[in-house]
Amino acid sequence: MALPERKTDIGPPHYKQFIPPVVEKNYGKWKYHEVMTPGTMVHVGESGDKLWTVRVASPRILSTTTIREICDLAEKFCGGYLRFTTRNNVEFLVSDEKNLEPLKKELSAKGYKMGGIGPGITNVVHTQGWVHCHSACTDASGLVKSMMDELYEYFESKRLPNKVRLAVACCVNMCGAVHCSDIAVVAVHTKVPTINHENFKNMCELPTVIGSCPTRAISPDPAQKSVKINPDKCMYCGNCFTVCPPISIKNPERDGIAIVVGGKVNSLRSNPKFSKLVIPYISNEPPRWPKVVAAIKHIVEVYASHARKHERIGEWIERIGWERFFSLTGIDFTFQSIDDFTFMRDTLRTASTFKWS
Amino acid sequence: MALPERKTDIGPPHYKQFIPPVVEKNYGKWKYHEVMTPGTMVHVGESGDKLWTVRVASPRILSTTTIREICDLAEKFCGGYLRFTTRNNVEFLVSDEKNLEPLKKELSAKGYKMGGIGPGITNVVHTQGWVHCHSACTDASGLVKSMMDELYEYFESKRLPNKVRLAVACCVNMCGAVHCSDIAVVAVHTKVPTINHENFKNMCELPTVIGSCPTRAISPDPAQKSVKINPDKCMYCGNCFTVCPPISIKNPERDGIAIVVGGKVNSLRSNPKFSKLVIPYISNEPPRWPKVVAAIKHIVEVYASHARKHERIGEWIERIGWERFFSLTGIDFTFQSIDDFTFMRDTLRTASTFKWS
Amino acid sequence: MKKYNTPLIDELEKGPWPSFVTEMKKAAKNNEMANDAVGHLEKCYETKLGYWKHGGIVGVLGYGGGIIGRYSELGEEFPGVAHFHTVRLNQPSGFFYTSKALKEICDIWDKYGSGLTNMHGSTGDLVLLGTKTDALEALFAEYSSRGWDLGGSGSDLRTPSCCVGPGRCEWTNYDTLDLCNNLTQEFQDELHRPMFSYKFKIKAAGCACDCVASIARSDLSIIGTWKGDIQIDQDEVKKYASKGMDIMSEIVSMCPTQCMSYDGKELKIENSECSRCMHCITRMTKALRPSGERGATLCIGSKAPIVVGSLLSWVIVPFIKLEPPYTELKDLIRKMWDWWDDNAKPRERIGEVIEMKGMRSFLEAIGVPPQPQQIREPRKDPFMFYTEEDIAAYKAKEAEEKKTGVYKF
Amino acid sequence: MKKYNTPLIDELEKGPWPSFVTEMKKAAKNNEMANDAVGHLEKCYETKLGYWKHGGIVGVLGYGGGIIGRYSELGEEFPGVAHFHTVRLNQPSGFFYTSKALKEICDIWDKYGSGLTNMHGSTGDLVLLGTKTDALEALFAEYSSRGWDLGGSGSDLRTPSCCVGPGRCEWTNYDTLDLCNNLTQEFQDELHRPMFSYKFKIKAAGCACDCVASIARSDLSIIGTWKGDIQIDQDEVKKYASKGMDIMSEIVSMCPTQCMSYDGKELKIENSECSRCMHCITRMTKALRPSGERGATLCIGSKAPIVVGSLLSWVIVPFIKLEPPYTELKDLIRKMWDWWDDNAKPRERIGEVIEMKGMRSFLEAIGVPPQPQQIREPRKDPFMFYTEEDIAAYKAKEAEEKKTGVYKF
Ligand code: SRM
Ligand code: SRM
Ligand code: SRM
Ligand code: SRM
Ligand code: SF4
Ligand code: SF4
Ligand code: SF4
Ligand code: SF4
Ligand code: SF4
Ligand code: SF4
Ligand code: SF4
Ligand code: SF4
Repeated sequence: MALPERKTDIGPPHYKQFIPPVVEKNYGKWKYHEVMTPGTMVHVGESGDKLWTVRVASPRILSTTTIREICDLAEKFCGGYLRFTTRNNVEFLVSDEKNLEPLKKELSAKGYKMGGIGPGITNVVHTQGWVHCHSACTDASGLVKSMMDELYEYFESKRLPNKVRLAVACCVNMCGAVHCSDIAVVAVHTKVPTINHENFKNMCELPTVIGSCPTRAISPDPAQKSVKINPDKCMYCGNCFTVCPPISIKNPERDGIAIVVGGKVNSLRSNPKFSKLVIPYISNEPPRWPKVVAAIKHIVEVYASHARKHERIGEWIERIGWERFFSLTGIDFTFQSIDDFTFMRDTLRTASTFKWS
Repeated sequence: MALPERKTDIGPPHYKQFIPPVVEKNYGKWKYHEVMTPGTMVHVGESGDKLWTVRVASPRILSTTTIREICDLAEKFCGGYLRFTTRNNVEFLVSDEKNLEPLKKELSAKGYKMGGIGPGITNVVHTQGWVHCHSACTDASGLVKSMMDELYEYFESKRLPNKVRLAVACCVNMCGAVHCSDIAVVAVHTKVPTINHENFKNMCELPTVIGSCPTRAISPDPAQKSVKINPDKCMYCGNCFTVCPPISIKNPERDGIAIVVGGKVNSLRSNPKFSKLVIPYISNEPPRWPKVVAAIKHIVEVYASHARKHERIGEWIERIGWERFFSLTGIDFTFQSIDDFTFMRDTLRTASTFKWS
Repeated sequence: MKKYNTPLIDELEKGPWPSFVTEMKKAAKNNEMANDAVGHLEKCYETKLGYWKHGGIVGVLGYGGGIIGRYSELGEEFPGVAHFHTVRLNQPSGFFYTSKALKEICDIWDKYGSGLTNMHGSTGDLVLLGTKTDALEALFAEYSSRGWDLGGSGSDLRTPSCCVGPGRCEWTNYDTLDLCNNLTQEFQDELHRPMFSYKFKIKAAGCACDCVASIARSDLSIIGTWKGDIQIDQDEVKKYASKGMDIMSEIVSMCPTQCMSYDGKELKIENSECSRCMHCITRMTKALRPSGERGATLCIGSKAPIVVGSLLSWVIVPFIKLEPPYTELKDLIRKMWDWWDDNAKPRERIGEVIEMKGMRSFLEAIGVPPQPQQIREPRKDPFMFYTEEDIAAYKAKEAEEKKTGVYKF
Repeated sequence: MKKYNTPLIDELEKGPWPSFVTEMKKAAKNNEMANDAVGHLEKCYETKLGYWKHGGIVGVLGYGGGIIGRYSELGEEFPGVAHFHTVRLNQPSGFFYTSKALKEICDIWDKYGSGLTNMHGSTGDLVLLGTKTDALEALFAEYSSRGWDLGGSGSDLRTPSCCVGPGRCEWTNYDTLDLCNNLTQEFQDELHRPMFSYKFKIKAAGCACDCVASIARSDLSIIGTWKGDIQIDQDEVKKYASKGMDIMSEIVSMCPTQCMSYDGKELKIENSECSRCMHCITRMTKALRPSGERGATLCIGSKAPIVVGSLLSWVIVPFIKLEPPYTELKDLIRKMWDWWDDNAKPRERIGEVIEMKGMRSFLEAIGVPPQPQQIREPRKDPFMFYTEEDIAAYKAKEAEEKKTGVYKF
């Protein structure tokens, strides 16, 4: 069968083709919204029109089978209209109130999970992991599944002082949101890479490899027409490996997971914040990463019982002080939490004012 | 006449020889103090004993003539006991209340200036300048004299929301307190140094000179057995000149004065703060530096009329925002105020939340 | 079709959260590639090692970006994933779809690929996971002929993304959906044909909530804001109070600029002090509304930690109006790219180059003056550069002052 | 004696603030050196240039520090300042003097020098401004025989300094005067004979007011603090209130940890939340008093901007008791110097070396464990170093957890 004629540089289809009539009509003229349940909210236009949204959890990896099933539901209850969120949930866009409850009924019947709206825990921004990335030192989707099974109540029903944004990255490239999340996990290497000098000359560019190292640990090794790595300066980021295949850094027994907390993206109340390192190493334990999951749940619970309403984790910690965060959570404070990278100076304490614990 | 025998490594005389009996008696057992006037305070011991302090302004450069005069006063009213402060004022230590008023009377009769205690302006921490330092690109003592003449009322009587600490440095070595003062002036060069290549080899150490440059602007010049300076990277700090005499950087017409504000040393309320650059350049105008003086007075007055009680200048500015400081003072915001040095990243704004002016 | 025994990943089919393993197995039912992907993943879990090789350069004719080449070291053992390339389809603004469009995407994907997708990738693309090199041209012909184009990858403009904005949000300050679509169309060439020194990402959020994480995850962050006052509906305020909201502790005392006051009846805002952080508005959406001129703040440079630590975007243009055809913004973007081009080493993001060369060089190149809104605080050290013009200007000002007798600091 | 015409600096004899020019002229009356210093200074004001040469190395026998060599380029024109060296006399703790001692200092100085002084230098020394090389030995013999020694200069321990503390302040948490004197005596060799890679300064403040600016101006900052509760005398609180203090706005709302409350009658403090900032205490000194264990916080590294920007000292030891003979502190100082010695390049201050080598290397060398009190916030990037021992320890912990079934994070 002959192929249709290819086009180039046409860009994506115009989104207006895909928005329901009620959105078309109230476009840019929304008045307010109400969160009805963690899985349902309604937006009201200045016209008085209403748009109901039912948000459903997604594993992000979707088979065409499931996508078709979702489409069928959208056709049955939403005139075929749906959207995805910036955190990869599915949103059914209901224009006719009559369809709201039936949709929700059928969704639960089919085992779909509704939630993620408001001050709780929504989907986890994450990355490829072993499913698809060469750089992965753990699996992202597996970690997300394990975490969300444990934190599920905060998605579906239980509320928190504010949103808690989670992220997972399978290497320090941190595709996604780890660097600015309330709680995030990043997989790390802990051993100096090894180099296959044979292949180096044909596969790698010397300047690029040297420039790739954040700590200037790499220097030329003219003898071997390759490079050498200073083990005292290397902190195993793997960037040299990213730019040069003959360098390998993976190590099943040593690769591990670090946990960072206190990040934030929006500017409400306080400025956006980076996540900070609190647990430097937990062994990489597929398929369920029990300790990682337990640690995250523990932090969420301490936050839930101590923070003020509307405080994000980072805002709560800045109010009580990091020393208090460590004492409240009982997390060991390690040398890894003391910044020794280029910008350490603005992270060290320059005042005799702090709490004893 | 024969010299007495020299001793070495004896250290300073023990201070206990120099403290008045009332201090000896109440040593470490003070209960409270009261500020009576900007020039007088009384400290009360748990014993009930009282020690009156009369603080007198000093130009810091004192002739032996004046020191003797001060000593005579101390003998007459203080049993010979006096001290100097960490900001170079003289403090007469009065143990007998009877002597307080007579001392003050004689001080004013002799033209001594009493003040500097409490929320106002006290002596200026400063440096050698043309009086004694080879590195000076202005005179420190002259600037201090010109400033304090203008701000005198804040020393002697007028009160401010809190202490305003001033400092002057005659070059960016910043001997003294410029880097952490409420308002400070530092003299700066604005032209790339020139090098006398002849003398370089005998007078300078290549690695030291190259290492002295904060911006790595200096590189070897093998041809001349000397160094060369990259004009695009040089920001005229003069550190190369400090370590290598054949390098000269002084320029009477171009050397100027920069003004920094918002620094603080103590940890009350907020952490210690560095001073920040607000006026990048004012021509060096001895003997009275009229514009420098006017700028400082202007900043003090805007602070006085806007800050809350107990707020230091830096605390006031952080509450209202730097954008508001610039609009309230009407000071032009220049590129020089935007950090482009190593640690710029933590000074730039990373949120869309600010005031329009 | 080979049946794999997968005890480890089967563990991930248990529990309430939807399982990606179940999804992979669904696809595996009638797809060789997906089936081998399942076995391949179990192997990773078993050995705690990944087996993907560095991405080779694969793509479609005339494009440099859009496909991530992916090959397994275990091609023999798992032939279905010997080639397993990713196709990045450029999502429509706001991730809106109709079932019809989505089903069409599925049909084509089942024909040429693994039947596995990511809805969506972190940058925003509709990611199709796993196809073979020889399928790429046909696949592209089918998608493009039906109106779908590829997204970005490599050193090019990455697929722009935005929040739902006017499509379903009362707080947006400009048309995020249209801007995102318009810029994507404007810069098709830069998006498909890598010509930059590294990637460049654009994300557009309608307000400071930043629901698309633009300030943290895009080289150019566009964040909606307004210039007028916050309008207050006091009746609605009363309703919030009567419904049990503690307005003092939840709103007034959490205002970062402390510009609100509440006497138990009336809520007041000192608008000149407001930094437009959105806290109060989001908590009392029925009572509070921004007013006046609408537009956005432009910030530059955010990125992940490699090489010198993560960056959040820096404010460069405090306020810009955003209305079609967005000429001013487009000109600015082109100037940014030119400067970046002139100054970057390979694999240097624009934020990293600004750190190297200084904000002044960048701002002058794009023609934006220095403004205190661009900084959190002024520089702390005395190591300033002055151009000859700077000094001349300061001297001229002083000469002027000598005449007028009035200082302009 | 040559009479100089000094129109420019004469301007600086006008106005209320005491004039240094007047002081110089007083000294000039009967001192050639001072007289030429006056003319020399006028010349600087005239030409807007300094004429001092780089300091040559001069000193007294057996010492490397204490004298700053200073020569003028205009030795011909102003012979009195051809040599014009500075003598740094080590001040007594707290700058306490008797008139007798001071007059003796003056007598000697008039005999050998310019009669000009700085009371005091920024580091703390009693600075004698301007003498000749050949006068140094005699001058030193006279001073030392009367109990005065030189202070530091060059790459040595600089003259330690302290606040008045127990001598006249109700807030001191340890004996600043004794500690300063004791350390100065203990480290005489390090103070007089430069053996470091650069200068090292010590300043001791009795409380967080830091009246000697230790956190900003000393490599080792010693700042007094306490461990117990703040005791409140409610009657005195009432008196402050009745005298017109607005306790809510001036005290409670300015408390950085928000740990105070006041109901118009009683003032309360949640002591476990207090960071001991001293604000409330300084404003209500009659009502509030620290209690319990006293000691200090040790901070390291502050300095001026050259080379990589100013540093404020970093907390390394949250709490240390300070009682004679201060053995623990002295041992720590020696370990700091050893580590500095092993790791510094020439002209690197200890703070700069810590930035290069990392806080861990330093803390391990001085035997101090990591504590959250040392940081404002944890690291932001994932670029961590792990020793083999670290990993072993983490693994051991996990093995333990597997046994007990309880996690220790
Ligand atoms: C649907 C979505 C935008 C989209 O185009 O897809 C969205 C939609 C809404 N956001 Fe958002 N936000 C969405 C991602 C985000 C993100 C981005 C992210 O998480 O990566 C942020 C920044 C997170 C951060 O700061 O780290 C975000 C920070 C907010 C905030 C600020 C929360 C706070 O810190 O106080 C609000 C205000 C609020 O919660 O009242 C908000 C409010 C809202 C509102 C109420 C806006 C409105 O009136 O419609 C929407 C529903 C509330 C909800 O979901 O709880 N949205 N929101 C995204 C849903 C993701 C999901 O599936 O759960
Ligand atoms: C005499 C002196 C100590 C000495 O050993 O010489 C001293 C003495 C006192 N200081 Fe101080 N301070 C002295 C330099 C400092 C410094 C150091 C400096 O300025 O270089 C500071 C840090 C400045 C800074 O933070 O930038 C300093 C920050 C304070 C503070 C905190 C002020 C604030 O920010 O709130 C207090 C508390 C107060 O003012 O109530 C204080 C309080 C006091 C008290 C009330 C302590 C007491 O109970 O005796 C003393 C008299 C008050 C006064 O002078 O206003 N002292 N005080 C110094 C006098 C310098 C002078 O001649 O004026
Ligand atoms: C697919 C995706 C993760 C996901 O599961 O969603 C992804 C996957 C990869 N990213 Fe990413 N990045 C993806 C979003 C991000 C984000 C988040 C974002 O865009 O909002 C970031 C952080 C923000 C940023 O851009 O800094 C991100 C920061 C990186 C970096 C670090 C770049 C840096 O300058 O720090 C690398 C390293 C590199 O470029 O070599 C990288 C490299 C990669 C590579 C190409 C690794 C490689 O060399 O092969 C990954 C390909 C995996 C694969 O086989 O498909 N990826 N990458 C995301 C793109 C999907 C899409 O187009 O929608
Ligand atoms: C005399 C004094 C200024 C004053 O008028 O009080 C002074 C004077 C000089 N300082 Fe200083 N410094 C003086 C206190 C300081 C301080 C303040 C302090 O100690 O509290 C600092 C800032 C804090 C610090 O140590 O960083 C200071 C930071 C410097 C620097 C920069 C050091 C750095 O690491 O950044 C230099 C440059 C150098 O060492 O070559 C310097 C160098 C110098 C030299 C030796 C310049 C030179 O190479 O000849 C000056 C000699 C002037 C002269 O002819 O007497 N001086 N110097 C102070 C010492 C008097 C005393 O002993 O009491
Ligand atoms: S985070 Fe690392 S491993 Fe994970 S997808 Fe991105 S580049 Fe690949
Ligand atoms: S892993 Fe990172 S730190 Fe180590 S050599 Fe490679 S690039 Fe450098
Ligand atoms: S600041 Fe500079 S010029 Fe002034 S005394 Fe110190 S080193 Fe000399
Ligand atoms: S003046 Fe400063 S910046 Fe310029 S070359 Fe010398 S050391 Fe470097
Ligand atoms: S960013 Fe603002 S405008 Fe956009 S969806 Fe979120 S809340 Fe609405
Ligand atoms: S938007 Fe933010 S800053 Fe403005 S009034 Fe509301 S809470 Fe305050
Ligand atoms: S630092 Fe503290 S103890 Fe020392 S004088 Fe100042 S207030 Fe008193
Ligand atoms: S000392 Fe400071 S922190 Fe402690 S109660 Fe007083 S004001 Fe608050």
